[in-house]
Amino acid sequence: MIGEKEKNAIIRLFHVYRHYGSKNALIDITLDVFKNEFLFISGPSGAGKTTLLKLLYLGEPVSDGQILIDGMNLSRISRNRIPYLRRNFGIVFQDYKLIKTKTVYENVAIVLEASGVKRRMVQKKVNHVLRTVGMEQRHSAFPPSLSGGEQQRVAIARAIVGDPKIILADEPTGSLDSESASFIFNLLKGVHTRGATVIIATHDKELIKKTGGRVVYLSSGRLETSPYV
Amino acid sequence: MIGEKEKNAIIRLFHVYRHYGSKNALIDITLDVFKNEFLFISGPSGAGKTTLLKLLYLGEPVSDGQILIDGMNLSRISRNRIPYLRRNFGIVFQDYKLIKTKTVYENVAIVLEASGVKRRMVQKKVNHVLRTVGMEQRHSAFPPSLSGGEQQRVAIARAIVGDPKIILADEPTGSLDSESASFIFNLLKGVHTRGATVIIATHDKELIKKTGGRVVYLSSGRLETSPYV
Amino acid sequence: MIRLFYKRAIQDIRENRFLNTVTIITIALSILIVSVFALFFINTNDLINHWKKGIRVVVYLKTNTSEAMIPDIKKKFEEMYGVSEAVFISKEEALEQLKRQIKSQISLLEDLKENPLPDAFEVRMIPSSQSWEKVETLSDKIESLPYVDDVEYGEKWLGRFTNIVNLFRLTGYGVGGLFFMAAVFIVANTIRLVLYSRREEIEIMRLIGAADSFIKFPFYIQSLIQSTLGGILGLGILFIAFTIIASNVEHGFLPGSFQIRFLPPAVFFSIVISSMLVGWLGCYLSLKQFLRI
Amino acid sequence: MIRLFYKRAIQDIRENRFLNTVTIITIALSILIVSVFALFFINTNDLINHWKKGIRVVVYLKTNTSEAMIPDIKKKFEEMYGVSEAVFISKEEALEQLKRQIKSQISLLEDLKENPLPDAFEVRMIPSSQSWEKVETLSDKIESLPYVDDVEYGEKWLGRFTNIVNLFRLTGYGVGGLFFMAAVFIVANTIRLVLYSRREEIEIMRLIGAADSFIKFPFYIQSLIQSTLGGILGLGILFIAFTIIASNVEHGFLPGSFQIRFLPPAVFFSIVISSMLVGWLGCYLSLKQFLRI
Ligand SMILES: Nc1ncnc2c1ncn2[C@@H]1O[C@H](COP(=O)(O)OP(=O)(O)OP(=O)(O)O)[C@@H](O)[C@H]1O
Ligand SMILES: Nc1ncnc2c1ncn2[C@@H]1O[C@H](COP(=O)(O)OP(=O)(O)OP(=O)(O)O)[C@@H](O)[C@H]1O
Ligand SMILES: [Mg+2]
Ligand SMILES: [Mg+2]
Repeated sequence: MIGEKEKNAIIRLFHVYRHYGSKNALIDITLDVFKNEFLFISGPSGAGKTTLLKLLYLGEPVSDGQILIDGMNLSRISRNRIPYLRRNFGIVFQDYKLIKTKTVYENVAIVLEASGVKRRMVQKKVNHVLRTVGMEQRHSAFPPSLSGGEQQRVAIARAIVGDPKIILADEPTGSLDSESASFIFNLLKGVHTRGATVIIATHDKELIKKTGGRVVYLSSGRLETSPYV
Repeated sequence: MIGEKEKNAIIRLFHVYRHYGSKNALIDITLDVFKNEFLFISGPSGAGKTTLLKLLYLGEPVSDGQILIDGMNLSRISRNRIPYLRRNFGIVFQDYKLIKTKTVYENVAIVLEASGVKRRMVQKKVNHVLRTVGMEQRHSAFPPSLSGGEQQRVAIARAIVGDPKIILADEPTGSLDSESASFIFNLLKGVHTRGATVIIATHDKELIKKTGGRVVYLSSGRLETSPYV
Repeated sequence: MIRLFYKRAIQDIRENRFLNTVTIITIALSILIVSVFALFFINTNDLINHWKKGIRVVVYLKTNTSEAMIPDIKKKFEEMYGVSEAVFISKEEALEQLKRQIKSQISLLEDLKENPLPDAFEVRMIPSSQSWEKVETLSDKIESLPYVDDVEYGEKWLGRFTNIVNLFRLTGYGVGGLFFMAAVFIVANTIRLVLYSRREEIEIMRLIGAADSFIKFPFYIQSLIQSTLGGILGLGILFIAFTIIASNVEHGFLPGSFQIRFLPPAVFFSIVISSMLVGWLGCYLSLKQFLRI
Repeated sequence: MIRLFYKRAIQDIRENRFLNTVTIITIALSILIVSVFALFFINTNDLINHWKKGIRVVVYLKTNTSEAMIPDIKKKFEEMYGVSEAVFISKEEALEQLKRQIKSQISLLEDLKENPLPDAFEVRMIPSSQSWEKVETLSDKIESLPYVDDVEYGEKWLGRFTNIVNLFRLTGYGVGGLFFMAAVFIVANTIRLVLYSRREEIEIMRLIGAADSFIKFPFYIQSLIQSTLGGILGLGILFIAFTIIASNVEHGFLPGSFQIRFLPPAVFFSIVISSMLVGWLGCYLSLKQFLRI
């Protein structure tokens, strides 16, 4: 049974540490994330949620320990393979990370362009996803002229437009009113239903309660066994 | 009675409009905010909450209408008086707006330095306020190395360090877990008790419900009469 | 794919207008500096060469040389390496010349019964081969010819002046090279600054899985466009300034037959090509720096 | 208050190390360009002046001038405006000179019974006052003296050369001025780019109620520090390069008595001061642009 589960793990962390100088942001994290799981990472401000996600997409290297993604060991991956690894992920960054000098449309389209999707296909997909998050009318606006929630929706559109295998969403509804939030949430649920693994970092207990699913708690960089498993 | 109230209004908006090109972000807003009020501005994403706050601190000019702050008409204020107007405000920006190349300490201290406070006083006040928001140990960190919640707490520290007459807080607890959030909330309540006028833009209905106080609703740029008044 | 990159580059130029304007202006100024110096140097050099055309070697023929041999001798001289022209000066002309030369002592020559002067040739040299040593070699070679009596060339100051001209040339090349390097660094620095203010964007592109080449390509195209425009702009300014100045200066100052000239096409195009190379190089180095981490 | 600004400026330099390095290097390069040209120009000019010392006016005295008058005449000449020295050449010396001058036609002078040449003076001029017109004026003046028979000066090429030197000087000043302007623009552009990449920070400071002067002051101090350092660095590089080149070149190329020299202190300090002014100006213009909105 455990063997079965292990085979199904798409992300595996073994005794992962991450420290910045003397500050320990993550301490001895061992965690399996299974294919098509809907996982919450929760914990108070500064617990290490964002740091954990960063390690997964190689935004930063681990200080110690091993991470396997789909069987690949991240510490053994060569520099020029990193972009290909990252194309498995759709990431909603906590601070959105939209390109200020590109329009909403371009910000979303660039994901597809970077992986070589044909122009016509790009147009179709981008327009569709912008319609889904309710940003189609602002498609030629630049991010600094968007409201916080609008920026967040563009960030989500960019994360899901490429149909990634894994979605990493860091506080994806922090700037949204409850209505928009549940809408976005259903969107992520939909992506999950279509086969993606979804990992959401959030401190919003309401949200977690409403949804259900496995929750792991981080507290000062340590993993606490989830009462929800 | 109404005369009494009007005399007490610290912020008055008369038929204020703000449009960006053909987009109307604010339409015909008329609103009085009274001295030492604790006011919520609520509404869905893109309703115009941030825009409304921007107009108050002259981050942008009104397209039409008049705004009076403490009796001063904002459209008549001369360019070199703007900094002095802004020193009446303590602002928590939705995107924090911390200076990336300055440390946490410097980010907070600069508010006091800019208004000519003595160095010793600056040190005392900054250290105190950083302790209050729980960031004293990170005082020499640079904002990009802080977690989302930590950045938000620094932004709040910067907003309250100068004991401003008016606090404008845009989504001040969006990146905080519920515990930190209520702590920060009590902090703002404390500032209010000490005499400040506090205006909070938020979509967090829970928060509003918990607190009580006047709420005005924005929806697509229009003001709806608050059921809470 | 290339079309996409090209489109992105153009879009980018539009979207970052300020950065692009600044870059193009800086490149134009750097090119202007290098090309102004090139122009200054080329024309000064030309002028010196023009003036040095005065250098000549006078060959006195033996008195028994028959007039019939003159054309052959002339040909002989003109075939020599470095010689541009050999002009025959008969002894009668020579005497006239001498009279003119020492005009205040003319009484001295007044009472000559017969012309004691020999026939001579004035051998002019190709400007480029007028280093002092070459003149010497040539004169030795001429002196060893059977019908030549004596060779007289230049004066002391001419030798000294040749050294000065060589020094001028050498330092001119040095200074030009230094300016070129300075221009390269300035352009590279500017591009680094531009990329620095766009490092966030570069970082974001990498995070969403864009390969380095995908990120770099538009920057390369863009900096090629910038440096080509900058180069043309710089040379354009130079040309306009040159036209205005040339038409005012020429009459007052220059010796009649000399014409100041604009950069020769080869230099012109070399500068444009260099400009493109520099833009490309600056882009390459900066991208390397910002994509390393 | 000033201390606070100064502290902030220094902090800022530390915190924005990359931007500061780039700015200082760019300023240094710009200064280098201007000062290399100044050095090149000053020395070429010196060299030309040195060489032009050869210009002299020969004054032939009337044959009846007694030897006793010579010192008086010499004094008279030397008191004239623009004259540096007057050297007496007796008719015997003159004949020797003439013989050397036309050495191949020496037979011509062999059978002279008596020396037909007059006594003469060689009048040398102060280099700076050697324009063609001045030589002419001087010679006219000399010619009107009672004991003077004839005045001979320069040759055609000398006049031509004076024009060329003047043209060289004029364009030299023009080119130098243009380089200076280009350097100013480049430095200003660089500072604009630096401030552009810090515009967010400037905007934030304004939003929290900082007065413009509070925002500007540290930038001014910073760009004064940068431009001073940049100026000194640029001139330092020039000095090192100069020392290396000077010690190698001097012996091979230069006429014995001529010494190439570094920038005179006045020019050196003018360049440093200009550098500071440019830094300040660049800062002023950029801040004006970014604080307007
Ligand atoms: N580059 C860094 N240098 C130093 N410390 C860092 C760096 N990045 C993160 N940290 C620290 O590591 C801790 C964990 O940060 P992280 O961003 O993972 O928190 P988080 O759980 O996402 O919090 P939040 O809910 O506030 O976003 C924080 O205390 C943060 O200050
Ligand atoms: N500079 C601008 N140019 C164009 N449109 C703008 C600009 N600023 C704001 N808007 C638009 O005005 C509307 C209101 O924006 P605002 O930021 O005030 O919303 P908000 O109520 O703060 O929303 P949120 O809760 O998402 O932050 C949005 O639709 C936004 O896109
Ligand atoms: Mg986080
Ligand atoms: Mg907002």
